[in-house]
Amino acid sequence: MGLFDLFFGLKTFAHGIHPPYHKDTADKPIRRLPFPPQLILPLDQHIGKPAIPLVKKGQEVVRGEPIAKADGGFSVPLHAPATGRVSGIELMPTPKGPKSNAIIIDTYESSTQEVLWKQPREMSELSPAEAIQAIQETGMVGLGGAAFPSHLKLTIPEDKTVDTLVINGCECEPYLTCDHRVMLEHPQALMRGIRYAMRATGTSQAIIGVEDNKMDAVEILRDHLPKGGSIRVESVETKYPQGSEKMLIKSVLNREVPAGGLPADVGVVVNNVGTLAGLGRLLPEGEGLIERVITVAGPGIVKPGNYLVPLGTPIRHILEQVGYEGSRTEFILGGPMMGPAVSAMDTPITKGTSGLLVLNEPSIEEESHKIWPCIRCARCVKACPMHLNPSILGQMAAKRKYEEMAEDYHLNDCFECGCCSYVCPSNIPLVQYFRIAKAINREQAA
Amino acid sequence: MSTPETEVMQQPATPAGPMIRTLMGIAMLSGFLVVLTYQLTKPIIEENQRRAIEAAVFQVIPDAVARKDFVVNETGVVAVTAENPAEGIPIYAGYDQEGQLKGIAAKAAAQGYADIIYLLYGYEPECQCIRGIKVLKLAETPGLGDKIITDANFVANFDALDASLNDAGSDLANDIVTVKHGTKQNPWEIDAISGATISAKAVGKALNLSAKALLPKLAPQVEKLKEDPPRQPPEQVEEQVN
Amino acid sequence: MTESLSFIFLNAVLANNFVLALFLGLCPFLGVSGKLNTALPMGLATMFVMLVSSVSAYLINIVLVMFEIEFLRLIAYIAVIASAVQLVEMALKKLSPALFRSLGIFLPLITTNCAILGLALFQTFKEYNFTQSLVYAIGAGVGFILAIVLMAGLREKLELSTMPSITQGAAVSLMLGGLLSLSFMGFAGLGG
Amino acid sequence: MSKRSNDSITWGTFSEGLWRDNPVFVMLLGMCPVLAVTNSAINALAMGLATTFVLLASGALISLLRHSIPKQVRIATYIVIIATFVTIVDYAIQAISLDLYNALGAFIQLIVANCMILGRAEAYASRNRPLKSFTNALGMGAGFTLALLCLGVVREVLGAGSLFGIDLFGPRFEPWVVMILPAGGFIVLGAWLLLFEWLKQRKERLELEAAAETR
Amino acid sequence: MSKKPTIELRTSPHAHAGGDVVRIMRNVVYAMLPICAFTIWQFGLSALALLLVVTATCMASERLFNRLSSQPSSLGDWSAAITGILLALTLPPGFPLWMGAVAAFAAVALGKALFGGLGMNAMNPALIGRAFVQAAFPVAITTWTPAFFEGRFTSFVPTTLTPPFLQPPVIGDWVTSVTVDAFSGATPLALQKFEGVQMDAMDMLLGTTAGSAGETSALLILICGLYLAARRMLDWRIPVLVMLGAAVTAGIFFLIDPVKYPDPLFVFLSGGLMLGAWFMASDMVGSPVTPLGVVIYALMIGVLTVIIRLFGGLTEGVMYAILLGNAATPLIDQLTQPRVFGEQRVGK
Repeated sequence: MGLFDLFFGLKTFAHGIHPPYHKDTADKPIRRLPFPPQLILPLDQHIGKPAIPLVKKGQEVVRGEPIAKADGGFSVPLHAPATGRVSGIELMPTPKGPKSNAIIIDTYESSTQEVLWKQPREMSELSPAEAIQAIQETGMVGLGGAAFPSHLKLTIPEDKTVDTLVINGCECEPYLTCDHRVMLEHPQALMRGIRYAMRATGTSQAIIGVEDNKMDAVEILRDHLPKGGSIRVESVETKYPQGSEKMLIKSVLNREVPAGGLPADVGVVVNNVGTLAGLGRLLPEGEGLIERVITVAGPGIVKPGNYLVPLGTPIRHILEQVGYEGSRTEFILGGPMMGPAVSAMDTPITKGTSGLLVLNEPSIEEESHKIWPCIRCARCVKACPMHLNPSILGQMAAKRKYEEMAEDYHLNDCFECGCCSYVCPSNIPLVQYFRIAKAINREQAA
Repeated sequence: MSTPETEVMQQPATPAGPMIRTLMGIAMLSGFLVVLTYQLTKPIIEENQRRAIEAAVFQVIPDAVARKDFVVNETGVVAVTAENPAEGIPIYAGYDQEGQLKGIAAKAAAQGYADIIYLLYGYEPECQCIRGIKVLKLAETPGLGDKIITDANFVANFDALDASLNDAGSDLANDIVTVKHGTKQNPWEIDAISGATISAKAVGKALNLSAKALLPKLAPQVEKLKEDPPRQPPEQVEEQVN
Repeated sequence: MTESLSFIFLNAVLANNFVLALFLGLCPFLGVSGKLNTALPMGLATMFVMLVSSVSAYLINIVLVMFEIEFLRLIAYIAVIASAVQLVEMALKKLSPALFRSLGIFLPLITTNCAILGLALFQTFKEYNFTQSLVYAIGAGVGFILAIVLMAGLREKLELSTMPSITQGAAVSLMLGGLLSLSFMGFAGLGG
Repeated sequence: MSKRSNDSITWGTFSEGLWRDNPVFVMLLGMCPVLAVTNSAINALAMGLATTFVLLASGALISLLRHSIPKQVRIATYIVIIATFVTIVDYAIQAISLDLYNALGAFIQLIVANCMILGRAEAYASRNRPLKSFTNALGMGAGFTLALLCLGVVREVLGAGSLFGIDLFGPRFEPWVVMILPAGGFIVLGAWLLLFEWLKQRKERLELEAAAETR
Repeated sequence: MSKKPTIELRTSPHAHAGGDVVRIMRNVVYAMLPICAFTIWQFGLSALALLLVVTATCMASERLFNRLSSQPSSLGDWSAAITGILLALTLPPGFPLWMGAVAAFAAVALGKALFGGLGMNAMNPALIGRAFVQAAFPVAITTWTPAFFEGRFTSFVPTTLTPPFLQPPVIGDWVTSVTVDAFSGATPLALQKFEGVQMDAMDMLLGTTAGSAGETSALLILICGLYLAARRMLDWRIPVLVMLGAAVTAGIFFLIDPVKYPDPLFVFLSGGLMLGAWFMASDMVGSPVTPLGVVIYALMIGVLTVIIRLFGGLTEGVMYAILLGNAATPLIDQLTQPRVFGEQRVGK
């Protein structure tokens, strides 16, 4: 990247890919969709221990009320996204794949759906530890897709010192525009969230990294920056996976997170713009996370746009509202590069769902090619942002040499961004191989 | 030879006495067998080698039927006998039935295409020319490099290849060189083989090197070779061409 | 003909590579070339033994010639080489037990590695002097390492391939040896 | 295994080396002479016979002396014995034909390093009666010679258009020189192994099918 | 909404850059077609027959091995056709057809089928075929025909139609009968090496010299190669670095002794360097995948080529240099694994 940097002054990382971006919904303001008749709220919408339900079947809940509590420090609570009645706690499909326990709420159609449960507080009076506690109470998780509990992310390990808060406004996945819209429409909330996060982590500077295909967002954010220069906005190259933590840190700070390490190892903590904007709005009100912005897009969607939906909304409801077409369709929760495809229309939107993508025939056809043997074209090697060697990893995976893959070829550094599969002319499902390999290695280690 | 240590440990130690006795016995037995074979085969092998050398010598020196071995060194030309081995460049003098010196055979070698080519060539003092070559060892590509043996056109180069000395007698008058096929003009040039240029060039290089080293020393002493020709010409060996 | 040292070296490494052109040392070449991290130490060990036995053979030959007992040459050489290997084995055990464990089974194999004996015999036949013998031994060793390491790389690659079942095993190793041998033919005449 | 059956000499004692445990094709032993001298059938035959002689003589001698050789020095003893017989063969061939000797070069002396011979000495001759060792060595030697011939014949016929020096196809035949080059040795042996592997797998498949049908 | 659509379920990523192996292969064939056309124009019927026979044999052998290993036909990936065309382009135009067929069979059998087909081969199959016949038929493969000889479109070079397993006839008389000026039967490389005669750069650029069927016109090969590089069907770094390695090595020797050694431009334009660099060294299967590995590999080929040309017994070294490069590729790949993101620079 050195030379490129010198000539063009672009902030970026090495390798990566440039898929078509399809950011067609970037100019669609955030709109609220009607409430669905039923909400499905899995108890494990975050990474960590599932929440423990506080409600029973038949119990009435009001919008904003906690319905599940955090199971210890590695968990977050869950709040009722709508006023209604708990109709059961059952196993339901989730975006993660396997079914898991979910609280099902039948919403009251006649309700005004106002947030009735809140505990406003004065944020400036809280100590960092109290702030962390408050953040956990909101049930906030990383809204960029990882769904890692935010209070944990903002807790700095005792042996580390952190100097910079990096705010991830890249949104490098094609189609997705929800973060873009949040930056455009809620800059004040974002700035507030950034200040809370800086206080909680004790960092002195904050950098908002935004891809340079969202210059309007960059300008609006710059207009709202507080005086003093502790927060600044950097535009970075539009490239996938710019939104990956490690890549973004490399781009804006030129620091490399060590293999197997955390951003804190290089003095950085990263948060998504959506997350911090959410905290900025929720914390002073003492509310819980009950709804989020998602991008509904893709060639199969009739009315694409950015919609504010209550958590637990089944995708069936959303699709009924926006309309979809195609005789062969594929529903993807999240972006096309990393988002999982789901088969059940009952699958709900969860805290980590940033988009609903519907692909239909032409785009499906395009990618359903025959798998050829690896011809060692090295495109994957040139694409891998982690500088791995997917070519040899793929060949080893086909021979089930999973342990050697991890030992000799850094399999565990792969974060499944999908660049290798995207560029592979032989259509080898490399990422899928690596997921399996990692899963088997984990299983054997356990 | 290594004996796996574990095995040694498990074995009760054999007393040194029998061990040495066995080894001595075996050594004596093999020594006896080898010496016996050596003694038995030695005369036959020597006879074989003599025939091989003579066959080669007589091939490169036309009309020769007898040979005598010499070496060329600082002191000049020295006859080699079983009693009097001498150091130097070995040469073989060839004589006809009347005991006339017909030519001198010497070895030459140069790097060919695959490995070193070893030659024996016959030099005739009278015409100051090379009258024949025989390839002793060749690892060239069969069908290509071995044309230096089979190609009649190439072999014809050595009917009379000029190797005369300059006036001072210190060097060849003209270097023996291999020239491109079809361009031979002078008697000291070798017409190459099309397609096997490297092997053909190696022959020229070998002859040139050897002749340069040998002939200036040999020429003044040719008369010495004519003294005392072998008394009893050995039996005819033409049939033994290998 | 006196051969230049560079020629002796290059010839032994490339054009007349001990393994690929002279077929010497095939047992370890086929047996120990499956993995790079055993092939290289094996090559290095072989090269070391080659050096030791080349020097010993040179000295022994002087003695043999002195007493005119050349007919005992073979017996003497093989005895010397066997002891040399024994020494290397003992030294290795002392100096690097880890390496010894990975190489232990191969070291006795070096004794019956014809490359070692072949080297000793060839240098005698070619009437090399001491320096030439030494260079020849180094060349042969480097050539052996080159061949076995290239082979190991190729075989590690092949392990990942979907070979037809009948070509797995020794046959394909031999074929690879043939292809390497074909490739090394390009070096014929180099250094002359 | 009973003492009796262990001692008796059967057809298997001989044929083991010829086919089932063929030193070249199955056990991949003694590859160096196998490839180096098989560029003509006559060289292959000579090498095969020379090796067989060493195998027989050393096998018989070691078997005779097997009780009087202490374990600690057995390998050294074997090597000395083998080297002795190799030296004898070396001189014998020189005496028989210098041309043959030159063609085989150092590879006669390299018989010493043929792992097959030492292997047989260690694994068989040192544990069996002389006559039995002798029979087994004869089989091994025959198997070795057969394998050498397999290679030598193919390589000479293709590479020189002749067999045992007799021209087969007339002067216009274009020889495939590669066959008598080192690369050809590797490739022909590889091809033989492939052929045997293919036959073996085919046989297994047919047996499997036959078994399936009878069931 | 009334009709029930099928729901597809696949794993991410759900987007693909497009383009596949077949398209790459097909483009390589397209890129070679002008070279084929040129060689046919230059050497006439014999070159055409050689191209057809070699390519057809390659494809037939591929099919045969498919069938032997009970695999579906792999002719569709065009790789057998590429092997065939490339192989034909590296042979002398008057090469006997039966020997061409042997080369093609050896290429597919030894170079490809043995290892499990496309992508698995260790070395470039076309070059394996070429090396095999170079070793098997050393005379025929160094028998050259003059370019643009008379009557090339109506009659074959006499050697072309040699009956199987027989020696090709000697063509000296035929050559003198069809050429006006004396054809020496030598390629530019041989002329330089053995006679010290350096051919005109323009002739070699345009391809009016003798040589293998497809290697004569450096310019045409360059253009076709650039087409592929522009379409990103080959890694431009390989040919460029091969030529750089060759030019620098040649340049060093030229500076040492300009009389004895040819100048770098000659090294560039003569022999198979251009064809080898653009169409064979750049073969993805046989070249390293790591960025540093590619550099080492390409430079090694360039340097080795010149070394073999200048000091070896052969006139041309590209083929062997590439084969050795291929052979060393697994090693190079292993030794040049890129530094993984976040891996500490020191310590490992």
